[in-house]
Order: sequence, then structure tokens, then C-alpha cells
Amino acid sequence: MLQIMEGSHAVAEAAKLCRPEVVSAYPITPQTHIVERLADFVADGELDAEYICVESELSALSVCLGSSATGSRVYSATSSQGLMLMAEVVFNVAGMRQPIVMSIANRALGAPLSIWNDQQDSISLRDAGWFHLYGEDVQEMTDQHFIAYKAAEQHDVLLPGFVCFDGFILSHTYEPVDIPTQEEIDAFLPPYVPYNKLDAKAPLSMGMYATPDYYMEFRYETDAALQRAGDAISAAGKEFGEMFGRDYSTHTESYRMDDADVAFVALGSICGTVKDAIDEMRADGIKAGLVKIRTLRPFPAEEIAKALAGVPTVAVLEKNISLGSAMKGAVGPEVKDAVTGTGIDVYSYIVGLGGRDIRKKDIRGIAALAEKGKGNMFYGLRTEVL
Amino acid sequence: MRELRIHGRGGQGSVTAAELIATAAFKSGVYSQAFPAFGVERRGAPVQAFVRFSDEKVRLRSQIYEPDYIIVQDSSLIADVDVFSGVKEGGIALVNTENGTVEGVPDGVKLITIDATSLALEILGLPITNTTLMGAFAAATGEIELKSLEEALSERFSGPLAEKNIAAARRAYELVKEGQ
Amino acid sequence: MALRIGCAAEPGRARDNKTGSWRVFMPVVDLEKCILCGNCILLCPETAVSENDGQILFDLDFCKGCGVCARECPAEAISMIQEEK
Amino acid sequence: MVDKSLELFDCGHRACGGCGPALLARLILKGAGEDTIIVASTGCMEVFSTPYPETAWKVPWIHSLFENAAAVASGVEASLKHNNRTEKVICICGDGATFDIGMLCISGAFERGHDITYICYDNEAYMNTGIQRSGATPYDASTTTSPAGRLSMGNSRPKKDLPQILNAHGASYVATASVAYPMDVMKKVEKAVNTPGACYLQVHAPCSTGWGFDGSKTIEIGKQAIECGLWVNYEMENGELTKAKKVRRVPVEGYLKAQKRFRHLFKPQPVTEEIAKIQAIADANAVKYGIDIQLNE
Repeated sequence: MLQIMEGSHAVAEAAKLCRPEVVSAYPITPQTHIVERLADFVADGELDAEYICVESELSALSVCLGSSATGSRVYSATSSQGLMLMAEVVFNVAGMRQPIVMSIANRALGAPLSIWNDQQDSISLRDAGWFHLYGEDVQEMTDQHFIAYKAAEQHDVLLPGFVCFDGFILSHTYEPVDIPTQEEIDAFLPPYVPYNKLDAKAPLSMGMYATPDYYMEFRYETDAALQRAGDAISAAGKEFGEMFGRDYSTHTESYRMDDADVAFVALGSICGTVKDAIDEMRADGIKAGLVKIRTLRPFPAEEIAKALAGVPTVAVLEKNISLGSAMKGAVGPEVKDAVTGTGIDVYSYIVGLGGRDIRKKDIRGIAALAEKGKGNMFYGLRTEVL
Repeated sequence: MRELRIHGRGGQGSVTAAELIATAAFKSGVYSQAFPAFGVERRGAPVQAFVRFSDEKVRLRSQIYEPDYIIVQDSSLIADVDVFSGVKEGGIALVNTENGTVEGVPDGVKLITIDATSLALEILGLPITNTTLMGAFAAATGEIELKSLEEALSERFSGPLAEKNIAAARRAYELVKEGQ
Repeated sequence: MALRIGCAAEPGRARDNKTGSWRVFMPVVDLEKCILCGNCILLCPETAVSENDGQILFDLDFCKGCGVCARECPAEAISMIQEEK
Repeated sequence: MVDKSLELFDCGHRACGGCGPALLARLILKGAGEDTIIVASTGCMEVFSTPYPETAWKVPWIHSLFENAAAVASGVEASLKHNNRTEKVICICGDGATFDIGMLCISGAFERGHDITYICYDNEAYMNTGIQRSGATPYDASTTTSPAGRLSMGNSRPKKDLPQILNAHGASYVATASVAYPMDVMKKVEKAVNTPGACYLQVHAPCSTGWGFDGSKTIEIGKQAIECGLWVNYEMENGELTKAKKVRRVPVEGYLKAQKRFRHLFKPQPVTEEIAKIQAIADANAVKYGIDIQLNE
């Protein structure tokens, strides 16, 4: 049943429905409403979980790691600087193959300090071994939590996942969302069955160190598991669709891509604005389309190549910057690589950093630049202050 | 799609107003979306919040530059902020003011004034104008039904506080209806 | 052997590493002097000393020859001797 | 009860001969028993005991990072608590992981009061990376990052009083021990794991390689530290000092002379004013903890 709710509260509801045994997080804007709501749930007896208030994000994810290794399903949420403070643990959790799900309310990284949205935080950790899901609206980001746990906990995956959504733009927006019931989620997401756990009845050493004789093989295994996570996400997304009518069996979503002359590729909430802009452009005779990436890791290269086949020009909208790189954006080179040899022109456009608003007219402007072959650039710079 | 921009000051409940209007609109049967102009503003600083109403799912995420409606929670803001910026022709500006006169309203924009502060003081005992203005907005625009607004208020507040806020919203609704 | 997920292992495998090969000096106990106090057993960093039926036994697969047992033996019953390998 | 015959730390680990921390690992598990989960930090003990796939640990053991053992242990404890499990949770971490890089996580875990025992094996420097100074390195000890030299007498700062810091967190049991007194270590471990809440145990664990003495002398050096008053074995319960090991104190010279890390205090000639400063540290310890055996006792 649809109800209207703040994005953060919908995420908190989703986390609660997944029945985590331990929740540990450290408050950071714009993630705070999620963890405050979860604290309420625990305080009111609506969620039977240990809620551990920690002194830093480093500890938040470390607590989750400890609990996960002991056999519990766990949950955390963070953003921006918090994710950076966790970074060492982020890599560690993936290497230790703990299926932790963490919400990321995407926010820019300092300096300069910015509390506003872009996706630099999660994108900076795209190589850490977690799968990355990006939601376009409150419904999608809510649903992705259920899918994330289901995929993460498969024994042929056993990897953690980020569920990313744009800070403020989605976390603080009220909009209609369908929150499944506990019975429905219990049917979709069975109790967590750990593959390994700390247990005095069956001692095991976890997180040992590997010499050069083994290290590469462990990294190989983690990469292979992350590739398998793609299939697990699809399978969970398909099953979710069958149960709830919202299908997430694909890692991308194509919007008006038939006969498109220019295709946008984007992640997250900007996709909604892009869809509205495409409708207007189409009405004016400009054949534009969108390939929305829902799963950034594992990177759905084949799916993207298929979606973009036959489109002459691709504009990747990047709410991140890979400082010093040739294309400037982090996602552009991967899209370009996915369509290599096809003659498709791929350009990155750096937009919306640090909360800069993105309007339909900006999307049109970028399409015009791409068709002229101008790209790999910032869009919307206030040149008057430079 | 219709769009509302709310101008207020930190602490006046602009964000809550946006949320409750969106909630009431949703209960009235339309898709709605509410969000604040995310900032670091402290109490007293000018703030904005936004609401979209549509018969279809709202996808657009940009801020609102050409609103159909604005609510100005405090007429003193008019000197600080260009509250009328971009308001569409035929749009409605709902302004809280004691004396009923407002400078700078663009041509083609319908001005509706209400002394929400006095009303709130009288009914709530506090100068918190947002619920009063919600009632006035319902009457001025027809975007939300009074019944849905009352429902939204009773979900957000409880007990006597809910009753008082509903009374304030209803009273403002009636005043604006009478004035039309 | 397949890699254990997450770089984990069950106990027992440390014994694959026969640290006795590190040894230069070897402990030898003089049973006449030994008072079976168990100090050498308790203080061995290698868990390589045990007692069986009134005899102190050194597990030469693992004894690194550090000599803590000899030095801490209150009866001075243990001597460290150069080992011929 | 302490079971001296219980062996839960296996042969085959790669510690140096005569390793104080390796002996301590054995003693801790004898004191704690098999219903125990160990959380390790990165460090010398972690490296010598768990090269994949050769683990020396016969109880469940987990290592995550250098600085986060106390937080990982908090999570382990939370999970156990949620599932009504009975295992005891023990952190075993070096002094670098404890005094320096792990302080944030330790402070958080103690403030939250998790039912864990945090044991620092204190060998007074970063041994794993090659004997660099830590907050636990004693005054004037020469390490690779606090070397003695023409203008340096070694480490210029006294050892941080970490037990007092954790005492100030409200820990119900804070104690120090030394591998030189194994029964005392085992008893204190047993007491700590059976005391509810976060407990701290700091154990002097001489490192022959880092301190510069023959591996056979590990116990002897540990005893000398106690006998001169530079290390004090004591217990604090609910904030109060309840017990301290009394000694007939000897001058600090003997302890210092026995280790290469203090050699610069004696060669080419004794630096009497520096030795006097170290003696003053021992004297202050003696007063603070009341460890001197009086002649009439």
C-alpha cells in the first residue's frame, strides 16, 4: 500500500523489515534521520536489535564486522566523510566476506566542506569489493535494501553491499512509497544463515594474513564472487518483482532508447530529472534516451553495451570527479570501455557536485554539447567566480 | 504538475509545512513530493521548502524556480528574499501579514493575505503559523482537501495539540474561503 | 585445497610448520635432578614441553631451543646442548 | 577455574625463540578456557600465529585491522548477547594497537561497557614493523624511531598510564601483570573474563629481539622489571587500587644494563643523571602503588 514518507524513514523501515540483529552507526548529515528512526524502533520495541552507538564511523563498521562474523545480520548507514573514515574497514569487510548491507546517503567530500549531495563518497570506494546499488527514487532505494541482503547472503556471493541514494535529494524528500509488510519480507528474505562464524563449538580463525603465495588467489576469489553477486542481484530483483510487482532483474533501466540519437547514462536521482527532460526534448524532435545504471558494481558492461548499441553519442552524467583523469568522470571510462570498438562517442559531464542543482535545461544543454562532440568537462560552472 | 515554494525562517516550520501539505495532497489522491532547500540555516535565517503535485508519479528532482504557488510565512522576508521570483502568471501568493498590504507582487499573480500570526496566537497560544497557513493554502488553491489536511495533522500531532492545530487550519480555511 | 572463504582456517595447521628446524641448542633434562615442578612446561612459549609418566618430554618438532626452560628450572636439571644435525 | 594443563595455543607458530607474547597467548587461554572468542589486532602476535592457513589458535579467533579490535569485539559481544550465547570475548592487542592507534575504538568500547576483556601484551614498542616507539615505550629506551644519538637519550617521554585512563572510563576491573608471573596472569585473566563489563589487563611481555637480550632470559628480564619497580603488578577494582605486588626493590641499573635498548645509558660511560631520572620513575611507582616491603614487615 502506498504511503507518503520521508526517504530516510522509508530506508529505516526497510532496514527494520530485514530484521538486523545488530545496528551500529555514527550520525552524519544527511544520514541521520535513518539511524534516529531505527533508534526509535529499538527504543519502542518495534525492532529487536542491539543498537550500538559508537564514537566514530570506524567503530560503526567494525562493530558490524564483529557481529556479522559472529553470525548476525547487521545494518549500518553512513555518508561522505563517515565513509572515508570507515574506508579501511570497508575493504576489510569485503575481504573477510561478510554480507553487511550499508546505506549510503550520498554526499560530497571535503575540502571544501560540503554537506550537500554528489556521489564522490561511494564512487571513491567502488574498488573495495562491495556491490553498489543506486536508487532513483524513494521506492527504488527502499526496495534495493531487501535485494541487497538477499544477494549478499547467498553462499556463492558472501559480499557486502552499498545501497546508495542521493543525500537530501532522496533522503529528505517526502514522497509516496510502498513499504512491504513484515510477512512479505519474511517470505522474501529468509533468516541469515552464516557460512562461517565465530563459535567456540567449532573454532575457526578468521581474517588471517596471506603471504604472496595466497594473496592474489584471495583477491581473485573476491572478484569472482563479486561477479557472481551480479547474478544474485538479478535473481533477487526478479523474485522481488514477482512478489511485489516492481522488477529489478536488470542492472540498468532504459528509458526511450528506441532510435535515440543521444543517450544519457546516469546513476541515482538525476535520472528522474533526465526522464522529464527527455520527454520535453522528444516533444521538440530531439531523440534522446537514458540508460540508468542501478548496479555500478559489478559493472554491467554487457547490459550497457546492449542498451547503447546503435546510439551514436553517449553523455555520461557524473556526480563525481576522478581528479586528474582524462575523462574527468569515473563512470565514463567504464561506459566507453563497454562500447569499445563500436564507434560510439562517449563523453563525461561533471554535474551537480556539492549539491549544485540540476535542471531539465541543463540536461538539454549537455545533449547539445555531446552532439557537437564536446565533453569530458564540467557542466554548469559559474565562470564568473573563477 | 503544479509546484509550491514555501518561504519562511528557520524555526517557523516551513519544512514541516511542506511535508504536511504533501501528505494532505497524497491523501487527497494526487502524487506529491516535498523537500527542503537543504541548508545549514539556523533559527531565524530565511529558508525554503518545496512541494510538487501531480496526477502522475513525480520524477523531477530540481528545486522549484517557477512555482504555481508560494507561501510566505513572514512578510518581513519580502525585504530579504525575492520571494516572488519566477511565480507563474495566474499563480497564487499566500502571504502572512498583519495589515494586508504587500509590496512587489508581480502582475498576474493573485495575492491572498492572512494574519496567520494573530490567528495562531489566538488558537494555539504560540506564533507558529505553519498549520494556519496550510488551512489557508487549502482554501486558496484547492490542491488539498481540508479533510485530508486534518488527517495529516492528526497523524503528526497528538491529543490537544492536534486539536488546536486542526482548529487553526480550519479557521484559516474558512477565513480565506469567505474572502474569495 | 580450495581457499577458505575470507582467509579463514580451522585449527591444527600451524603444526605443519615444524619450528624445530630453527633450533641450534637442544634442551636435555637430567632426570636425577628433575623435581617435576612443571615450570618448564608452563613457561615454554612453544607449547613444546610436556610430562608423561614422571618424565619431561621436549617436542623436538617444535622446540626452537630458546632455553627459557633451562634458565627457569629451579633444580637446574635442564641443559642446552649444541645439536648435531 | 584456571586449568594449567589446558593448551589452546598450538605449536608451530613463528614467534622468535623465547617470545614473551607467545607465552602470554598460552597463559591467557589457560586462564580464559575454551569458551572464548579472541579478537586480535594487527601486530607481531597476529603475524606469528596466523599465516594462512596455519593458525595456532584452537579457539575462535578473528583479526580485522590494526586499530579496531575493541570495536570488533564490541560487535562480537553484541551478537553473542543477542543470541544468549555464553562465550567470553577477549581482545589481545599489542601496545601500539592499544596505546596509540586503537585508543578511539577502545575508549568507545569501554564507555559503552561491553562485556569484554581487553588484554594488551605490552612489549613497549612496535615490534612487528621493526621496533619503533609507541606510547608504551619507556623513558630513554632506544628504538628505531627514538634512537639514542649524539643529541638523543632515546625515547624522550615517559610511558603513558593507560590503566588509569581506562580506570577513568569506569572499568570495573583494571589490572597489570607480567609473563614472568604466569599464575598471576592466569588468575587475572580468569577474574577479568568473569567480571561483567569491559575489563583491561596490561601484561608486560618482554621481547628479546626488540629489547636486546637473549631469548632464554624472557622471564628473568620480566622479573627484574618488577623487582626494580619500573613495572608494577597491581589490580584496580571499581576505581580503587586493591592490590599491588610488593617487592624488596633493587636499583634500576641491573634491569637497564641487561638490555641493549638502554645500552647508551652505560656506554661509553654511565649517564648518571639519566639513570637517576629512571630511578625516580621507579621511586614514584613505589610510592604511588605502595610496593616497598618495609624492613619491619
